[in-house]
Formats: sequence, C-alpha cells, structure tokens
Amino acid sequence: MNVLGMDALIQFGILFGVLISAYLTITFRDLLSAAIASAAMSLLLSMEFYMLHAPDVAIAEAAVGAGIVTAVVVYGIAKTERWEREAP
Amino acid sequence: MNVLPFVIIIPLLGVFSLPLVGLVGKKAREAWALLISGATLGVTSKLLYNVWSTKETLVYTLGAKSPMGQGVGFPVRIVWEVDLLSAIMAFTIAFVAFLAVAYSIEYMRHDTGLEKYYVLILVLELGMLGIVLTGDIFNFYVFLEIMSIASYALVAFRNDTWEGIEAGIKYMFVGSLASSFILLGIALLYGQYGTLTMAYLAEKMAANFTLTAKIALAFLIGGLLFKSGAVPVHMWLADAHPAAPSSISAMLSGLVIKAGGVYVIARIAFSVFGMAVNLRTLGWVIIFFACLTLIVGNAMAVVQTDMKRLLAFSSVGQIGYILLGLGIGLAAYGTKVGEIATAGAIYHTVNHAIMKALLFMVAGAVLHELGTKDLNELSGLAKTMPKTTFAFIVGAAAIIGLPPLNGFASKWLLYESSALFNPFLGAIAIIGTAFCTAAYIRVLYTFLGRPSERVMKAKEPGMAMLLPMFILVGAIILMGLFPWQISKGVMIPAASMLANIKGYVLAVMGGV
Amino acid sequence: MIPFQFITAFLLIFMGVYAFLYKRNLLKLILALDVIDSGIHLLLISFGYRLENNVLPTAPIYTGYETVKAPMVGPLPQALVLTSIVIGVCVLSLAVALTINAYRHYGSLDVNKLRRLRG
Amino acid sequence: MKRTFGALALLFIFGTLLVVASPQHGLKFGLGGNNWKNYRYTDQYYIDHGVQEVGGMNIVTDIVFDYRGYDTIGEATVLFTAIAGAVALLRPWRRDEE
Amino acid sequence: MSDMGLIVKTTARATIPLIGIFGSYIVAHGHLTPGGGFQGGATIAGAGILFLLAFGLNEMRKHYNHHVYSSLEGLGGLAFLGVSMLGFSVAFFYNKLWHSGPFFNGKPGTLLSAGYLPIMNLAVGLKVFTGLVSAMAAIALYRRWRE
Repeated sequence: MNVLGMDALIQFGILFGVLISAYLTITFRDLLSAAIASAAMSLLLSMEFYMLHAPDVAIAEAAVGAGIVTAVVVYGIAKTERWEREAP
Repeated sequence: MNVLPFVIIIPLLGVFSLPLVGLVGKKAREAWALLISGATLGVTSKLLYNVWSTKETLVYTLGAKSPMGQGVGFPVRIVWEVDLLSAIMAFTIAFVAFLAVAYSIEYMRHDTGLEKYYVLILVLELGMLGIVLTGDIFNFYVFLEIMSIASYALVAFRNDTWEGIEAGIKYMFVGSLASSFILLGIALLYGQYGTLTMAYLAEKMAANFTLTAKIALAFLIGGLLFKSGAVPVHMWLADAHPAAPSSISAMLSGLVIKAGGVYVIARIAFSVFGMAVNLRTLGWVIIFFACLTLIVGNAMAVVQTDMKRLLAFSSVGQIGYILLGLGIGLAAYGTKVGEIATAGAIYHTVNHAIMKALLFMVAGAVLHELGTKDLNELSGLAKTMPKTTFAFIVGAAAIIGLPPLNGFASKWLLYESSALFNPFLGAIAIIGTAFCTAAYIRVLYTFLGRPSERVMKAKEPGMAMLLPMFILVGAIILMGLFPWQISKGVMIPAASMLANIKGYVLAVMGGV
Repeated sequence: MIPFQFITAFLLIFMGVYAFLYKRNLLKLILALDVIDSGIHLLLISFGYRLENNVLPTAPIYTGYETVKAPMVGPLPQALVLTSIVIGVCVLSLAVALTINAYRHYGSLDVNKLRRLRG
Repeated sequence: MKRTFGALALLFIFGTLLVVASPQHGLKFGLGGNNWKNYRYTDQYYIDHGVQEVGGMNIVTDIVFDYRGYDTIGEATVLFTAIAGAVALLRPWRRDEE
Repeated sequence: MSDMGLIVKTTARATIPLIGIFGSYIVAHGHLTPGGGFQGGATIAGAGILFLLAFGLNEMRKHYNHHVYSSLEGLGGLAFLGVSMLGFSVAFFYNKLWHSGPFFNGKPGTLLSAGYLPIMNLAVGLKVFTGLVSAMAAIALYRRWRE
C-alpha cells in the first residue's frame, strides 16, 4: 500500500469516528455525556483538519472545541439540569 | 479627503473605547455614545452627498491602491463598493440610530447593566453599516453575524421579564440556523467559483452558471427571508419586537430587518446573480412571498390588543410592500415599470424606517409613563399626553399613506407599478392597505376616546424623549412636502444604479 | 466516486438540522448548532485540498519548506474557517447565557414549555 | 403540520446536498494540475505572492491579517459583542439587587 | 463545583505556567509557524479553565475583576484598530511597516519581520484571552437565585 492509500485509510477511520461521535452527541439523553461526545467530535475533527494539511485550523479547533466549548456547556449544565426529559 | 473609511472607523473606535470611557463615569458614557453616533451621522451624510452628486459607484480597497493582484486579472482583497442605494441606507441607519441613542438616555435610565447596553447599541449600528458598505460576500456574512448577535443580546436585555428571554431564545435559535444556511450558500459559491468578491463572482457566474450556484442561491434567499421576517417564518419577529426595549424595537423594526434582509436580497439578486439567473422566475418567487407577507401581516395587525405587537405585525405587512416592489423590479427587469417599482421599494424602505421608529418611540413613551401597552387600558390618552398623541397621529397617517405626508408618495409608486405590471397584484396591495388602515384607526379611536381612570394620572415624558420623536415628525412632514422631487432626484437614480449590473461589476474590475 | 469527506460533511449538516428540528432540549439544540457548524467547516476545508500527480500536499507554511517541495493546499478556506470558528464559539456562549436565564424563568429546558407568548 | 414541514425541508436539503457532491454536477475534491489553477486561482495567488507582499512565512496568517484583515476586525468585534451580551444577560435582576 | 484535592492543585500549579508559555509562543511566532493570535489566546484561556477547575470558584472570584478584563479587551481592540490605521495615507489596513517601516521589516522568516503582523497577533491574543476568560467567568460565577 502506498502513501496515498494509507492517508486515505487514516482519514476514513477518523471521519467514521467523527460521524459516530456526532450521532452520540445528538442522541445521548444525559447532557453531560453529550457534551463530552461533542468534545470528542471536535478533537477527531481537528485530527482530520491536520490530515487535510490545515494545522492552524486544527490548533484552533482543538483549543476551542475541546476546551472552551466544553467548559461553557458543562458550566451551563451545572447551572441548569443534567437530564434531557422524556417526551410526555 | 475620502470619508468612506471613517464610516466604519468611528463606530469601531467608539465600541472599543467604551469600557475605558465607562471607568470615568455614567454621564461620560452616555455623552460618548451620543457623540460617536452623531459623528457617524455627519460622515454618512457627507458620503450620501458625494455619491449623489457624482452618481458613480465608489470603490475603496482595503490594504492597497487597487483590489487586483500583481499581474493578474482578479481581485484578491476585500473591497467596499458603495452605490446610491448603499449610501441612502447608510444615511438612514445613522440617522435613526442617532435618535435611538438619544432617546434611550432617558428611556433606559432605570435599567441596570447600561455599560453593556451602549456597547451593544453601537455594535448594532456598526454591523448594519458594514453590511451596506461591503462588496465581499464573506465579509457580508461576518457583519451579518455582528448585527445579529448584537440584536439577540438586545432583545433579551431585560433579563428579569420572561417575555424578553423567550423572544430572545426564539430569535436566537431561528437566526443562528438562518446564518448557518447563509454560510453554507457562501461556501458552495466559493467551492464552485473560487472567489469571494461580489463583482468578480457575478462575472464568473455569467460565464458558467451551474446547478451548484442555483442551490447556493436557494440557501441564501431562504436564509435572508428568515432574517427579514417574511411570512412563513415571521413568528420570531412578532415576538422579538414587542419584547425588546422600545428604543431597540425602533432600530430592529426600522433598520435591522431591512439592512440584514431586504437590502441584501436586492444586492444578491441584482448585483451578484443578476447576469446569470432568470430574473423573471426569481422575481415571481419573491412576489409570491411578498403577497403572502402583505396580507397576513396587515390582517394579523388588526386583531392585536397589545400596542407594540400591533406595530410589529404592521412591520411584517410593510416588509411585504417592500418585497413586492423588489420582486416586480426583478420580474420586469429592464422596463420602465420595473424601475419605478424598485424606486418605490427603496423609497418605502426609507419612509418606513422613519415612520416605524417614530411609532415605536411613541409606544415606548406610553409604556414608560403608564407601565402598560394593552390597548384596552389606554383609552383617552389624548387628554393627558397630547404631544405624544400628536406624534402618533402623524406617524399613523404617514404609514397609511395620507397625501400630505411621506408615506403617500412611496405607496403611490408601488400601487402604480404593481397595477401596471399585473392588476391582480395592485388589488392585493390595496387590500393590504385597507387592513393597515383598520388597525391604525382602531388605535386612534382608543386614544381619542373617553379617558379611563389609569390614564388620568399620566403626564408627558421628559424633553429627552420628546425631542427625538419631534425630529422624526419633522422629517416626515419635510419629506412629505417634496415627494416627487425626492423620488425624481434620489430614488429613481438609486433604482437605475441598482439595475445597472454591468456598471457595478465594472466599477471593481476596471478596465480589465 | 463521491469523496467521503463531502459525504461526512453533509451527513454532519443533516444530523444537525435533524436534531435542531426534532429535539426539544435547549442545550441539545445548542450542540446541534455546533454540529452544523462543524459540517460546514469540514466542507470548506475539503474545498482547499489538492492532489497533484498523486503527491501528498503540504500545509501553506514556508518555514522548513525547502526540504519538502510539495504543492501547497489552499490557504483561503482555512482563513475563512478560522473566522467562522470564532463566530461559532461566540454564538454558543451567548446561547448558553440565554439558556441559563430561561431556566431561571421557566424551571425547564423544554422548548415546548416556552410558549407563553401568543398572538 | 410542523413535523411534516420539517421532514420535507430536511429531505430537500439532503437531496440537494447529494446532488452538489456528485461528480457530474458540482464540486470536486482533491483537484490537481490545471484543474486546481482554474478553480482555486485566488489560493494560488496567495501562495505565490504572499511572502513577498506581506512578509509572513505562514500564508494563513498573511491572509487573516493582511489580505482579509477587515474580516478579522469584524471577528474581533463579534467576540467583543458576544461577551458583552453574555455578561449583560447574566447580570443580577433588578429586584435581587435591592 | 468545589475545588479539587491536593494532587490536582499541585499539578495545576506546575502546568498553568507551561500552558501560558506555550500559548505565548504560539502568539509570538504566528507569522512563522502554525498558529497565531486567536489560537494562542484560546490556548492561554485553556489555562484559565484549568485554574477554574482546580482551584474552584472562590479562588477565581478573588483573582477575577470584570472591569480590568473588559478594559484590557477594549485595549486589545484599540491596538488592533490603531495598527491597522498606520498606513492610512495609502489605504485602511495597508501594511506600511512591511513596505517602508522603521522596524519589523527584516528578512522573511525572522521574528522581526512581516510588518504589522506580530503586533496584530499580540493584540488579538490579548483580546481573545481576556474575552474568553470573561465569558467563561460570567457563566461560571453566575450565582443561583435566592431560593
């Protein structure tokens, strides 16, 4: 397998992970888990940006998506409530 | 001396220095905000005069003398592109924003968090000015977001009332989704054509108009109809405008839905997609939404009991008129009817900004003095607040379109052109006006009726609130004195400059 | 073949819009907006990718470029995405602030409970 | 009513996006050679002239601060506004202060 | 959320300066290596998160003054605006320092090159750091209402 195929394979794996964590983000009923899944999505997405040769965006996405956004959402959960209620 | 950069620099300076000025004291903060918005008004009036006297599209490149790259034939930098429509919009924005700042000095006196309030109101003005000046499509998105974020925060500014928070949440989520759609449209356009300058994009698109560009157009128009409050998605508007503080309602209704919605639809439909897309089809799509908006907005206004909510639905109806003029201008592109319709739409935009700002300020004065905006409790207001009632009568007469005032001329242009284009549309416009008249007559009837217990205790608001209102009354009467001169001298040239798509492109591309 | 970067981006946008329309929790709606934005960012970055003569490209930075000598990917989408990321985090923090206020007024994060305004 | 409308909108969005992504109609991934120069001429210009015109070795920074510096000042204003808005919304209520 | 145990505190005390230095490096070398004002500012703000998590809200309340941070943010914006107006005789945002400036016009690749880019990076870094910390502190320090 040459370098290009290897690259494509790694990207495929990362993108699959992105899709799974995005699915988990929107389906978890526990909002804290959803926030963590969203952080994982950001981290994987920043790896994908690195694979697409965009290191600037990768640093920004990692710092913002996994750091600031998670902190803000988690503190938001702490001020409100943790569980998404069932439909009546 | 080129005044164009100062239109942006002065508000930016004001915004960033406001936290530092706020350390000095409360009075200094208010004076600084007033000074900044006044200076912006001065600069934009000079800009309007310059553009109007030369009738040429002004182009200003950020960062170099020419937007073109070295030795290549395409622009690589952000440009500002100002034609007469942009200049008119900029002047209207600065005028109404200045009066809103002056009005809020007394109106907001009892609120907390005022240091952030003045920051946000200046940022709102800055965002709208940025939108109307820019000639770059991604830059337009950035300034759209500035404007939107400032207005989300301002709608929910009174955080101890649930109306403000609920309206803010609805506005924010709908608006963010619309912004995402707009960004998606811009991304698709970049992916297909590889440039972001509007003029060069128009040129590339005329050469090769693909399916992707059509889909991008659908996303852009959809997002912008969200932002301008056309009917299937108007509910956020009817919630947000009543819940905001009245000085902000005046700006939201008078300016935001026009600068962020209607102006950009006009700019994108004419200047960017104008040479490629089938303008007749696009025009009829906009006319369809306009007719819906016109009927539903005005009809809903009749049944409201809340005064500010009535005004908000009336805004929806008036947006319908503006979109109708724009749609006819697109569908009948190149004919005399189309030009008149576009001119009517531009004229009505300016008129409606002034009239609706006045009406919301009146509603704010009533709310400030009496603590209620329920029409059932306001009967007989004319006895105790005669000056305010006079201002309301002038505004209502103008919005209905009574002859000596400014609303008459613009509505007449719209009726005339729509009847010439298609008599059915003219009939719809007249029906809308009938509903509008009914709504305002009802409010007037209430105001002039028998005074109730509660109203007898009211008194006139202070001078700082009355003065902006009377400046607007003066503007309405003054514009009403010279209707045809304004329409011939300013609005028709603006419409023909908007319709001159090749001129807009050539202003940036130069002799290349 | 449709490139799977695009497919992922569109699936992200689709999932975000789906969650935005059918979920009712305010914080979940905020996360859905984040997912939509991520999809658009991925789409934009993939527009700039480049495969010339089946050689892996390199990032648009000249520091240490003498040793690589590969074609560079497009820098413009990266600049756009940087701006867009900042705007996304701003909208998110403002939305969380609004949500906290709404919880204080309504005691719930359900969108359907926020229906007191009528008309 | 609202749910059907939503589902239709969703289907429309997904269909159009798939059409856009298909190779016959729309956008292509990983262009090369002359194709790249035809579609991404602006990017090619920045790569060729960025160091000489602006002086930064990182082309992305050159674009962010010089070619599109006006966007960046808008972005800074967005940050400023959002933070002012969040602080203003989370201030204590009037009756709590008394 | 209360503060953490002793181990976490000690580790945080050691890590926060390192993250700060790393962020400053990213800011200062924005025109040479990947990164820039925004990324560096966000990284330093990450150190702020670590501080908040490790030491708790009370410690944060002692060290955080809203007026100072908001003024610094304004100063960052003003510096950005002022630098962008340096070349105003040609155009707004004209990179005068690079074309004919007294300094910052060295050979590309050195630290003192690229005209106004390093100054702008510093201004944006300051602005982003203070802004993100203010936003986070506003949300984290928001006290629940009186029951």
